[in-house]
Amino acid sequence: MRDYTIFIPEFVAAGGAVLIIALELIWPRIRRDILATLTVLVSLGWIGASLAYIGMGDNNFQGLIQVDNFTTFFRILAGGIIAVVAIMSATYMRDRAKTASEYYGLLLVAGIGMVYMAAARELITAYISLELLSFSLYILVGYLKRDALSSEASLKYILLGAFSSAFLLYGISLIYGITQTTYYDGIADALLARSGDTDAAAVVGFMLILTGVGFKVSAAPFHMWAPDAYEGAPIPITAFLSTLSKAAGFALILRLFTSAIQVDAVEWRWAVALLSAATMVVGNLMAIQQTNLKRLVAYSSIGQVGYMLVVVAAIGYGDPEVGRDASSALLLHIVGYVVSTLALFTAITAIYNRTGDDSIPGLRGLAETQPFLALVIVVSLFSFAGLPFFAGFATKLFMFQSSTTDGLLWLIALAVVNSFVSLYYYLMILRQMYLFDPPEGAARWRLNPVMWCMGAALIGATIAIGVYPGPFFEAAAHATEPLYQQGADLLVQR
Amino acid sequence: MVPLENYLVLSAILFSLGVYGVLARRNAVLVLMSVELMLNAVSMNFIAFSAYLDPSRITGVIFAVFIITVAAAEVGLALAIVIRLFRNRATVNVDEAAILKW
Amino acid sequence: MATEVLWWIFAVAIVGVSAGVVFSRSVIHSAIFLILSMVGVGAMYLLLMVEFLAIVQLLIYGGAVTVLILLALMLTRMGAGGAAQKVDGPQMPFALLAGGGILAILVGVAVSTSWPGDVDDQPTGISIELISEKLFQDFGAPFVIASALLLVALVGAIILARQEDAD
Amino acid sequence: MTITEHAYLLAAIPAGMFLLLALLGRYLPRGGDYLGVLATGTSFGLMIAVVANYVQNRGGLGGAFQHGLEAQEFPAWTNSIEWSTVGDFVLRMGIYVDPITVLMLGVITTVALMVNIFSIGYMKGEPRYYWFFAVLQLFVASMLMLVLADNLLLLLISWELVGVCSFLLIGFYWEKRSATEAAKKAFITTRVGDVGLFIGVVLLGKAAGTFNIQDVIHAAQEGHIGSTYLFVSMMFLFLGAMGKSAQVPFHVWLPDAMEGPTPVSALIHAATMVVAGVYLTARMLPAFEVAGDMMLIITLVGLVTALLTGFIALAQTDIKKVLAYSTVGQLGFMFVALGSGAPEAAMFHLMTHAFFKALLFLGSGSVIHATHHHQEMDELGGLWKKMPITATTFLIGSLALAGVFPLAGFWSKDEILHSTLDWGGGWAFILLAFAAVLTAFYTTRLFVRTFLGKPKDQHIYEHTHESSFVMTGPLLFLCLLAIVSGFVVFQDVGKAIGFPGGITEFIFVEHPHVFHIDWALAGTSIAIGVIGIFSAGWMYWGGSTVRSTKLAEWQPGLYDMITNKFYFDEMYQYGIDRGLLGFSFIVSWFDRYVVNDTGVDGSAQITKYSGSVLKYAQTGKVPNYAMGVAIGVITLAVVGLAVRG
Amino acid sequence: MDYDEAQGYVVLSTLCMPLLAALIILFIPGSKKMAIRYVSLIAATAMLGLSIYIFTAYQVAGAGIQMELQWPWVENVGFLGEDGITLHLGVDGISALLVLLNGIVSFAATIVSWKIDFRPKDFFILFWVLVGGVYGTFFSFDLFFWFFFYELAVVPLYLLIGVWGSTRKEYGAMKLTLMLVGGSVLIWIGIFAVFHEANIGTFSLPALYEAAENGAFSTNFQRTFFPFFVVGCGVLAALWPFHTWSPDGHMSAPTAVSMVHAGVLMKLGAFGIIRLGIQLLPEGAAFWMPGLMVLGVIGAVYGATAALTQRDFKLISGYSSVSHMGYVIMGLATMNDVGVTGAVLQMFSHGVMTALVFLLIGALYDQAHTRDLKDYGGIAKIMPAWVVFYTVAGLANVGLPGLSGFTAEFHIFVGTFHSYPLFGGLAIFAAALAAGYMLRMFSIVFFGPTNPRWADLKDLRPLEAMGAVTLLAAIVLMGVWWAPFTDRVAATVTHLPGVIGIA
Repeated sequence: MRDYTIFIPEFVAAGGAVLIIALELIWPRIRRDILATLTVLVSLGWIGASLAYIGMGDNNFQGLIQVDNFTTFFRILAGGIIAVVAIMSATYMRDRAKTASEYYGLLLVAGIGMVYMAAARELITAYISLELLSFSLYILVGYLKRDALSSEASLKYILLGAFSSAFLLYGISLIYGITQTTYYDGIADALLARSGDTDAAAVVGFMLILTGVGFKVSAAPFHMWAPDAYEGAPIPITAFLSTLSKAAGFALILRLFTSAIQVDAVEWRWAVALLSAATMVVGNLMAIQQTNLKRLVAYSSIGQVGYMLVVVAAIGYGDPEVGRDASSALLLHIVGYVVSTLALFTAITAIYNRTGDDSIPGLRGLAETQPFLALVIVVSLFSFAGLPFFAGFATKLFMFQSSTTDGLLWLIALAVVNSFVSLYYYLMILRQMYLFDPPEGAARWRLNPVMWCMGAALIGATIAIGVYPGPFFEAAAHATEPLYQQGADLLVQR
Repeated sequence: MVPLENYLVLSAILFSLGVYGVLARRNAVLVLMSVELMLNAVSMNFIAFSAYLDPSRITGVIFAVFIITVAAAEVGLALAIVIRLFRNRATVNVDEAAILKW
Repeated sequence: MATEVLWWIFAVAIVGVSAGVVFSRSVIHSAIFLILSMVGVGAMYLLLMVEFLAIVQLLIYGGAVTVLILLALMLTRMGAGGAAQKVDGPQMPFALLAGGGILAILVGVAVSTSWPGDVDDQPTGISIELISEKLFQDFGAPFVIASALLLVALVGAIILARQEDAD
Repeated sequence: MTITEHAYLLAAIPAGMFLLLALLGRYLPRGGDYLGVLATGTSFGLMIAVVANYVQNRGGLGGAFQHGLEAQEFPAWTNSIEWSTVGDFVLRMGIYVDPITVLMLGVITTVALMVNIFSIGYMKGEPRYYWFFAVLQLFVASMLMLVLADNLLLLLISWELVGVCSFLLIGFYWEKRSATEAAKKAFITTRVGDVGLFIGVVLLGKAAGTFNIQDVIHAAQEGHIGSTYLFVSMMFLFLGAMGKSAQVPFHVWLPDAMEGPTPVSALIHAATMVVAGVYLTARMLPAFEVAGDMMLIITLVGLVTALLTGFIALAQTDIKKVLAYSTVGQLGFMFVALGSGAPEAAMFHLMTHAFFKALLFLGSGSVIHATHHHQEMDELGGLWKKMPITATTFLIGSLALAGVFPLAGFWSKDEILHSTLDWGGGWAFILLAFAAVLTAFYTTRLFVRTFLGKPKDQHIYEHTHESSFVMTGPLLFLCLLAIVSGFVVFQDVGKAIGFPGGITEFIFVEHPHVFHIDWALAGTSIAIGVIGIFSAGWMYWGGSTVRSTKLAEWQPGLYDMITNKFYFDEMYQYGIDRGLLGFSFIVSWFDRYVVNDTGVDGSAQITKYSGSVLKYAQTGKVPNYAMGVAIGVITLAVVGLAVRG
Repeated sequence: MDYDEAQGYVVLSTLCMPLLAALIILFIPGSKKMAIRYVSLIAATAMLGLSIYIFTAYQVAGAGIQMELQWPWVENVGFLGEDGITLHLGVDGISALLVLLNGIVSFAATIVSWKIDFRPKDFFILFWVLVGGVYGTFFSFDLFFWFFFYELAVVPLYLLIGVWGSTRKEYGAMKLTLMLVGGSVLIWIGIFAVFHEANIGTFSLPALYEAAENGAFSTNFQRTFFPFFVVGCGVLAALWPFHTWSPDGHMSAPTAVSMVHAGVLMKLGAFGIIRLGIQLLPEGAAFWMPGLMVLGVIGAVYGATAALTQRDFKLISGYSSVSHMGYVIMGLATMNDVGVTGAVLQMFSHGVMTALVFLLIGALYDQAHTRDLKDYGGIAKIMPAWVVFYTVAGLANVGLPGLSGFTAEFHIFVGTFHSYPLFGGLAIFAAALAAGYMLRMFSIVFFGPTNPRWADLKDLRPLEAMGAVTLLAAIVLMGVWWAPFTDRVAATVTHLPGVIGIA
């Protein structure tokens, strides 16, 4: 059944992207702010269009693409992230790039890539969507053409991205060899029926797939591109990378790991747990050493990936109920993490626009010169660290709690210890802002009202999730429902 | 008759050579070429699987088509970035493109 | 029988030229070896009786991609000083180990697994009609996304490689 | 309802006065000293009422007093309320009045009143005048509460409170470093004993299931408490008594406590607080008796103290220090009596000692006041002419202390000597008698060198004058008591003042001891006094120290020991400096460098360090990163295949 | 709305008061310093009143949780079942006393913070968040909110110490925060384990207690996870050897923070040991308590010993806190009603007296800018009132009867001697040593010749005196008439699982 109506939101987005690019071609002197505003409008339209699909039944496109609550969740997330990043970028890109239309267009395209990663129920579609997202990101990371760092970051990203894609594809080919299909459901059926002779191919296939998706979400030891890419990228793109790209990776993982290869969890779950442990340890230990804010956030987000992978491991270790609960908690956590990260980057962008300095010592005395931004940074960092009042506390607690299974308690403990280590470097940032006086001659400055409002809204959301997580959690639970409805039969068989 | 394993082994060799190339070579373009080699190996894998095991649905062949497409696009984009880097830094040596570290 | 002999000839050749790609001292030689490798793989596709893919391989890889690579090599050619640089990085020995490790794993997997459905132990010819049907009917959606992907790559290549006043 | 049931009022009134004076004293004219006198005076009056009430009721028991009454027939008033409850652990607070209490009330209120009056003169013009009186009231209140307490907990509370008052008053002249140090020393030394007491109280309370003193004693007597357990807990209890009563080896604080104003020395460090240990031991004596060898220990402690401090007192040159050591020695006498199972003798001596020692202290205070704070015997001498009243009363006090017939000290000391004979036979008697000789000796030395002979410092001598009546009045009153209070030992005297049987029968319950003079013993006592007095007189008459110097040359080692107080202070100082403070430094060092720097900071450093090592993997080079991916893939795959088998 | 529910709203408003104050101050411009102070003062006074009300209104006869208020928060979603997370407020006898403590100490701390002139807005916001966290922990009967507030109380400390502190403040603040959060990490792990093991999909503590009673937690489980709670909470309670944040943290912290921190926050740790350790995992408690007793004794003696040779006021108080919290640990470890009651009393007692000590140290330091004992001498002449207060606080510290310290230590030692006589005997050395370090300080600082350098020092100012009097009143009240305190505490303590009665 080819029901093209389920793509309407992406038509909106893609159309918007084309429109934005075309506008600048037609009218090269158009104000960049208008492009940003347009992007925001398009993403809002995208969200609006997506809302119509909430709770709609079976919206399957040829078994390839499934538009359900899960997809809708990521549509809304994508739209939201893009809107915020676009606002963030307005001033930043105006000052630094000659043309901006492609930039905004690519943001939208990347969002589309993410949505289809979440929606795909077939490996080719998932792979192509993943590459769509990746390509957009490669370009966006290197968008500051005359900035050597930007180009270097982009090069590293694309070379390593392609390298890891090859591994992913090889893994997929092995799985294909065993199952002769690329549909998730088909893979699941075939894996369920497979004989023991195919174990070697299955195991190596899973590991290679894990490598590929691990690279996308920057799990150690596949994480090494991330800090460099984050540091070299334009600041809003760093925000974009650490939110949308990670969320997309987990969208793909959730879809794939809860259905297609869930049945063979015993083969890969230990590896996920191992990756999770390595990732959180590496991310947090390395973050301690950083002096550049973006780089620090990169490592900290690697640490966060480690925590999120706990859920994936739990999907492997627990029964379907644990998997469902953990997945919904993961979605909730992603929301909290995204909101906090965006808040942090709103502040960093605003500061960078003002001072041109993205090092941690550059924040010196921020509490004096721009207390609001200091507050925004504190809120987001504390949210990362999982301190109460802020999203991270509730979401992390829910995430770990729902992932607690007998076999994984050690990992949970490690995760909690790691989030404690992370507090150290967050406090180092706080120290610069609050404990030190601003550098000589630094005066109090006013913040662009748009940025102010956005910062306020984001920390408002962070606090709302932290204090009253109920509705968000419910939404997340609704979003994960379809994952387990479809896989239910399989799970029973397993 | 040529058994399936032959193709798979050949593909594995190609893939490994590609891996070696990525790890060993310093020229960004050569690294890219090594990646192409790896993707080629994967395509061959898919097609071999498709031809031997799945001739009716041929999903592997389709996948190979997409891989070739993506690979081509990737090369184009990557080369643009290499050229970009060359303009900025006058080097295509990946070991020298290491300002971002630690 | 003839197929087998052909196969072995091609196989050895492909391995040889591919090794040339990664071991050659000269960048240009590597590029030429790459073309040869692509062509060899295309020939393999013929042996697998997937003619369409063989053609695609030749056209896209053998033609477009390598030309692009050669172009890039020329654009980024070093001055006289650059040529003296070593081609391999310092971790070359480890790269050999890693490549060998991966080879061992993949070969082991390929050999040790008994692939399900491998009944008659020979490839079945795949017609171009079937491919087009599958590609445009069953996998239309990824096809559309792939087109978007190409567009993105195009746009990206243009904006990144475009000469600007400051360059 | 009788006044005795409300005897807590005795304590409550001074306590209230303390609050008043402490808060408002500085705004009152003359610092409210009259209020202090008023409060203690009221307590004194109430004491009279309590005694009267007690005597009346006791008289009412059978109309005429008979010897050999059973214990329970001696009236004792109790009055208590429930204080707190934790589960089944109920605490009651209340008072218990029996003869010992009555005696203690009498001693405390009398001396306190005298000291209060005396202080008006003595402390005149001192800074913080009101504060002195305030703390004095608090002390009186706590001390009265201590003797009234019907349970060990309240006793412990009061016990510590008197300690604090002592601390505050010793350190009254806190501008002087020595006073501060002395206060600290007093508090900490007694605190060590107090901790013992605390343990003892808790242990006894645990074993008896109650803190009520009578119940505890009962439990001990009935054998409800295991013998070792009882011995240990009574030992701890006795530690507290030793600390408070400055028995060897806790005696070091009392001489130093003389840094406090002299009225304080008279009240706290002679008459009342320091006898708390004696009181406690007497109060708990039935339990001590059944607690293994406790009685022997008590005797030995008393004997050692009496002898040791007797020797030390020989060589002291500070008037007050001589008196202080004498006090310690006399307390030793009392403990010997207690150890000999004669609490009535101990309490009797406690009473007479309180009067004549308070007299002596106040007398010395009068001297010190008159000479503007000169209290070294080497600077005084020949004061008799200048201050006759002080000298006369001091002489009588000295004679009483030396045990001269028929002054108070004679009777009580005689009783103690008697009790040792009854109990342990010869050795304790001989040693104690020797200590008594020493007492007579140093007392005489003190008097001779201070009041007789020629003035050693003419300047001081000339500025000396007799004290005012507010100071001499209490001297005279106490002098009177020092003369007559010994007579209460006679049954007839007792009958005349309301308690037939004399003090010895009044005091104790279980083994009423009928007083009759043993003339042989009395003769010995008299001889002891005479020997001591005359040998001292021979040595020091006319202010000469020639003979004593010769003595010192003859036995320099012994002389050194004595002048250096047997090196107790030095030993303690060494122990504290090298032992305790050394240990403290070690602990501090350990805390800083091992627990904190190594344990806490160290783990942080390790974390940071591992980060700094790890970060060099992030070389910035694509091939290295790719190598990371490759290694990851290989590891995962190999492990995966291996796990799978 | 019945009576108990109405009471519940009292509890709720007590909890909201500090958070509301923080919110109001957030919207007052930083330049309006007086407004900020007055808002704080009003809030503090109201909290004091409410706390006293809660303490007095607690019905001794009722024993259990009173003044309950229960609002569903998140339920029937994900892993959370019925009553998954509820805002379940209430007090029991233990928390009633600690709430009172918090009211008193935060009131005193607020009025001594009056003089803070450097960014008072930020200070008070953080301060009220801290106080709110403390209240929340005491009130919460839901594990989620318990932990929420627990962390909330710990976190503002970093900035409070780091910005407004003194002497190596960055180091002290960082160490303190990390150690405390490190402790809460263990609690967190314990919470995961307990929730998972109980498997009833709720964070509600009463429900979990019931589950524990019904044997939801196996003996092995209890023995494994009890240490997580105890060490986790123990860090905050300065459990040896996790105490080193205490001396350094106190040395660096500003007056008000030292007061609240030493006064109330440390109690949170001990409170946690009761709430999570003893109540949730009684078998684990029974198994581990002897070990805890050893640590408590070591802490008590060790702290007192280390305090003996310190030269900094605050270090002395820091180490003495270690010693006193050692008593608390001992009291808890006795597992008999008197001992545990004593421990709770000691929490209160140590709270008020340490708060008073820190208040006084702050009052001196603000003028003199040195805390080295050797710099002082004869202060009694210049600051008599200060010395009187300090002396009383110090004597309470020593355990002088008539002051709160004695009441608490008495109960603790009765309990300890009942269950572990030998340890009681060892630990009591700390009491003797306490006299040593306190009097040493008295004699060096207060007495002796007056250093003319300090001739201009002012005595306590009226506000400080007011705070000091409030605390002093609590010290004396508890020391003299402790029945109101023991009644409430004992009513709850005797019903704790595993706590035996002393007959």
